[in-house]
Amino acid sequence: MTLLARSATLDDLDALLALAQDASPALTNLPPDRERLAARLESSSRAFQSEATAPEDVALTLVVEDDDGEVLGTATLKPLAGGREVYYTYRRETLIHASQQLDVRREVDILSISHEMSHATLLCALATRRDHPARGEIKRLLRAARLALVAAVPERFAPLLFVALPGYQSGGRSPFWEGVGRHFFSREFEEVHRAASLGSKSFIGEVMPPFPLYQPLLDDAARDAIGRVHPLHSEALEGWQREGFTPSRHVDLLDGGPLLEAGRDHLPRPRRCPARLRDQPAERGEGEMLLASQRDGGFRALLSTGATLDEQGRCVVDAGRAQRLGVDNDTPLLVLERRECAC
Amino acid sequence: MTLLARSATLDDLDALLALAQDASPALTNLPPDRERLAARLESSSRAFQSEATAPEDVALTLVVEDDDGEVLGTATLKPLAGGREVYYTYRRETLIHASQQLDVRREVDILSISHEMSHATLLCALATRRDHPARGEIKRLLRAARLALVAAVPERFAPLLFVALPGYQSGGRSPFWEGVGRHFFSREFEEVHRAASLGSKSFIGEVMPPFPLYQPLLDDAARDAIGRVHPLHSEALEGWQREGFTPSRHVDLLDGGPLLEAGRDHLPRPRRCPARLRDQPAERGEGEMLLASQRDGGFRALLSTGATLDEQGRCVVDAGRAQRLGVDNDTPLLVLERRECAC
Amino acid sequence: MLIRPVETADIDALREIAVETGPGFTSLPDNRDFLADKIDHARQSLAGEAEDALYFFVLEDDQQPGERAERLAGCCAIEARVGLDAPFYHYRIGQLAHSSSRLGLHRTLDTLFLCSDHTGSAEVCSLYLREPWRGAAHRNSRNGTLLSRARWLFMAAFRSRFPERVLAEMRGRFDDDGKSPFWEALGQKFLPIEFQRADHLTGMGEKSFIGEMMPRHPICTSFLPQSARDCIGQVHHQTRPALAMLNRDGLRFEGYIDLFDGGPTVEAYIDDVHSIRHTRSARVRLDDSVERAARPAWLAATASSPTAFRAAWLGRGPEGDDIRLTPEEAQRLQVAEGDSLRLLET
Amino acid sequence: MLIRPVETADIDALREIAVETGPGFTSLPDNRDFLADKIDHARQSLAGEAEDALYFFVLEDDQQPGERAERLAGCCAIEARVGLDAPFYHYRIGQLAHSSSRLGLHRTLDTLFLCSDHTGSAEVCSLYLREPWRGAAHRNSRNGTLLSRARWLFMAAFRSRFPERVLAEMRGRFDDDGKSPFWEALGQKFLPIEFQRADHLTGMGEKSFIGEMMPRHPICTSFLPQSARDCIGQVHHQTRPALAMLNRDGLRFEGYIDLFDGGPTVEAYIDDVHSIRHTRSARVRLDDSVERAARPAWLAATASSPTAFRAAWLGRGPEGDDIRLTPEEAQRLQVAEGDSLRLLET
Repeated sequence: MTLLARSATLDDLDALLALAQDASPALTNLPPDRERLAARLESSSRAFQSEATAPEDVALTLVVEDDDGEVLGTATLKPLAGGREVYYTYRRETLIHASQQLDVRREVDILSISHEMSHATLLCALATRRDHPARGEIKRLLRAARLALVAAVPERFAPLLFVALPGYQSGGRSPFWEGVGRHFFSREFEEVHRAASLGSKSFIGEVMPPFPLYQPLLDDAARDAIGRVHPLHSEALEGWQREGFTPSRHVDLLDGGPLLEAGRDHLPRPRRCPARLRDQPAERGEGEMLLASQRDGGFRALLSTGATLDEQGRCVVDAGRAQRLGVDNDTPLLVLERRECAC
Repeated sequence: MTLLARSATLDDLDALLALAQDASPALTNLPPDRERLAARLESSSRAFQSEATAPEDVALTLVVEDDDGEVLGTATLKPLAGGREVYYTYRRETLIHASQQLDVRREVDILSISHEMSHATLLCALATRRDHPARGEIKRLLRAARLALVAAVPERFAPLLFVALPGYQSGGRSPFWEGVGRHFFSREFEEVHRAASLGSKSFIGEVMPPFPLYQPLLDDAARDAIGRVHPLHSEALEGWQREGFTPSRHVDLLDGGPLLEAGRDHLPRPRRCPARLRDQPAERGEGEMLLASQRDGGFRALLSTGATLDEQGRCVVDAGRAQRLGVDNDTPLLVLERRECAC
Repeated sequence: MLIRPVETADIDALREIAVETGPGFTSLPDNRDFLADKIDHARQSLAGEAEDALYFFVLEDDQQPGERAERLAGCCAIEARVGLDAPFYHYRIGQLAHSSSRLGLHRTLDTLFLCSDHTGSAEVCSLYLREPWRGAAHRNSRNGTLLSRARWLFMAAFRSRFPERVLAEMRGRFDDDGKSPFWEALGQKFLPIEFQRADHLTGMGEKSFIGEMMPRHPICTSFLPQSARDCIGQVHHQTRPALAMLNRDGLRFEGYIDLFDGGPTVEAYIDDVHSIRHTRSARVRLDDSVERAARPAWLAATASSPTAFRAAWLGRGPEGDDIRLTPEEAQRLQVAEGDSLRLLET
Repeated sequence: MLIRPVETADIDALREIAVETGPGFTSLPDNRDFLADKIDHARQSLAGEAEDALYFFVLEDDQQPGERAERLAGCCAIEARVGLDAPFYHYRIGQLAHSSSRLGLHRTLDTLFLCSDHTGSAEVCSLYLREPWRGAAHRNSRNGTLLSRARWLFMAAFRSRFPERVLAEMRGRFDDDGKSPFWEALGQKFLPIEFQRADHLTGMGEKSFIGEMMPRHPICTSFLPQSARDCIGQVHHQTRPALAMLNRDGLRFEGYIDLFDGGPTVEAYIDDVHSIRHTRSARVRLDDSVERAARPAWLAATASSPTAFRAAWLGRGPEGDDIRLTPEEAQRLQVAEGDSLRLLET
């Protein structure tokens, strides 16, 4: 079976809605709301077809399908995380309290409410069919395909990319929320989460105090949860780290989950070379490659261990994969050699 | 004349004091105080001789001398800008004020007091003989030599390097100070500057409010001075930019001058190769190189346009320069090809 | 002249007042629905004891013939507890220490803090006297004093309906061109709207834009231009008599100012308000032989029930525990022989 | 029993008091040089009108024979204007709005702000009554009341030496182990020293560490554990009688608490303090026939000059403008026939 990531279209609406309804914990950026998802798919398709040369406030959505065209997963890129709104985070900072009189110097950790990430590109809304045996592979492809899209049209994304992973939970509760957000919102986590996922987030600026929080004043459970990932997402954390993402100073405002970041311009650069089809399925080679094609306002990508470059610099690809990518002999392909990042 | 940058010793005390007294505006990190300078030279010499493998709270001082050994300039590296203290700056941030009710979104620029730079490496205290015809060359060498030292022993410096340039002044006054600092200190700029240059800066934490300043509430002159360099230092600004430094979010707390930063690990890496002496002075070649030697706990560096690498990978250097660098045939040299940075 | 609770039928008269007062009178916008709701709310407040009760009174010229709208001379109100529905914002002027033994420096800087400290306090507000009942010709009727102090009698009579503290917001200083230097230096830098609109929205209780758009970090006043600093805690010249009257009642400026024009809030513990501390009760004795004094010196108010609240001037004070009323006075206040009245010499 | 200004010769007695009071009594550290300076400063304050004047009084048992140290029964003081030399810090409890129409959320959160709002206010402080003069046996001598209220008589007599407002800082709540839950939850997290040392340094006026080490950003109280929140504005059980007496004089808790133990500051406008409002003057008439009443009900104080300030109980009040004194009483107060006294019934 060959998994293919491709730009989503309105035809994927039912599948997307099913994925959204299936996600647990619910995803801020994938609300199970038919109308909102339909709007997202429409604007995404339009954006794929446009020739924008700067980050726009339009989410770009990919789906992954199997050989039969069945949609197994989805993920999205928001070129500007904040869009017209604000993307709030807590930024971990250290204050230095020093006293000549007492001859001491202490570092005091704080959490500062921050808008900085509003202008960065957010990779979000990753969901897969829960029961699918290839879930890990689907996610890996979605991670790689989004980075390939960024590498293909870097000018459409911000110099900084980030991903926000769900924060630590224990017994179904977020200790960070219990120790921080609840004080300000006096609402259940889910309710605020839902409000934050539907439209304007300006209410956060109204409700949260503008002052930083002193970490020494948080309860132990909340403090321990700062920047700690949800147990079910530790694999995703490792996956992103293998792609070269590193923990940032920022954590999620509501659940304290980590934000991982990477410089757009530090991503491996793709090679552009024409495809050369061959009939036989490829042998399983050494290095894995990501192959992507951009045609007719669509984006397609798949992982291949069999692809090689021939002496003319063409990318040798078997007919099956070529068909999935919608490429023929001499159609240009984007080729990214995959490597574990040593960062 | 060949200018040589070298690690300073206690013998340079008189020269250093003269440079400090001559500096205008006075340099925060080069107080014209004999005892303090003597202490700095002693600890700097010791540090050059030590084999530290991590950034230490000891300033490393270089001087530049001419063919006659006369000291014409100096500059310093503080591996940890804050040391035991705090290095305060204002950090430029943008708040987003958005209202659903009014359907508007405004970006509000603020200045936040920050300690972040305390852990970075500060390149500072650059001074030259005011009347010397080769002032520009001296400064260029001091910039290059400090970066060569960092490149030679990167583990002794922080991952982030920065330099703080004097802030804009007009008619001998700093409009940023007049519009900001004066409110909090109710003292003259020079007095506070002097206090800040002599020992503990913890008083700043006591006097400055912990809240950010709203830029829209500053007077025009103060706002215009944010991140703007002193007219006499625009050449230094360009010089650092050519070395790959870029303006950071931070500005000086007192005069609003810009902080330029560069990643230690993005500096050009030096090549290590043995010296090969030749008698004739070199022809003036194409590319400029910085040659440096580390011997007996000393560091020496000079700029050369004549040096080349031979087929054995040795650096060909004329006898005069070799002597200045204290190297013989086969003594290891650090060689850095100089290039204009395109960053 | 008679103070009584507003009635549903007062709506048109109230709207005329709203038109007269103009946009500067925040709490009485020229909006019929809003005013109708306000009257409803006031009627319900009298009946029940809603936490966010609004007690809204009108001054009626009962000597004047004609339409109700022609007899309504003014209005005044009490909000029982502000800030329960929508945030109630002020800037509070606090002192921050700026001190360093190293610099031999020790001083404090005045700093504005956005706060909601008065949440839950009572507010006396919405006082307006229409032009035909003002001026030298009406000096002896003391209509302004009646409007202002009748509220204290109401609060004294129904003390349990009010919290510990009361405040009044005073209109800030404006320059000769009708501009507020405080607004120009502060609010205008952050709000994409005109002063009048900001003021209007606030009056309508739509304040969420404040928390979203106004600076939420403290601001040192020394960063404001002198013209704006000169407005801090200062009142509009037309507001000086009202401020003086409140000061005489013991309300003081405690460092809270309006976000938009910098005008002062004056405040007191309700039990300390002079007009409340000095009210006393007396029993009505009807006596049509008593003379009316030239100058009204005693305020009288009914204390039986909030809905039946009436207040008016009397030309005389109590004798012992009794207060003698002419039948005409008794009728105005709707009291009978033996009823209890609250009295304040003023 | 007699209140008089402290004298240089009181130094040893004062040191004994400092030892007795222990480290908890911030303003009287056991440090001879500090106490000697304090006495000097107090003597100079009486003479001049220093801005940062300290008026320090002792209670002398003039019936008691023996050494001065054995006759000194207690002390009390007034600082004319706090915060002029070194910053005077408090946490102020303010309300911050947390409001969102989107969430249908509207509430306020109590928040602690580090401030120096009381800079320039007067402070009554350093009240201590030694053990041998306390308890049931001394109930009738009302020594505690004498120490507390004599200060108001001084302030009433020399009103121009004081500013608009006065405050008193009350010791906070401690648990059975002598620990302050407020300190444990807050101060201890930021200061690398023990409560006692922090308290001691503050008493010595060495407060720069507060601005350097304590959190300078506001803190929502809901982040503190319940045990610490329960201390906010609450007094040590031994301090309750002192608080009650200040409350009776009209001093109120207005939301300012101690940085370290969370104890309340109570405060008032000086002219509103009951004991000041109700003092009156009378002329001394010597009369050795008057009887001493069983219970002292009138406080008397000299009003001629600060250096000659004396206060003591009298068993009787004035008659008209006169107050009759026995020669013994007159001698205690060092007044003669025709001199003026300030009197307070209490």
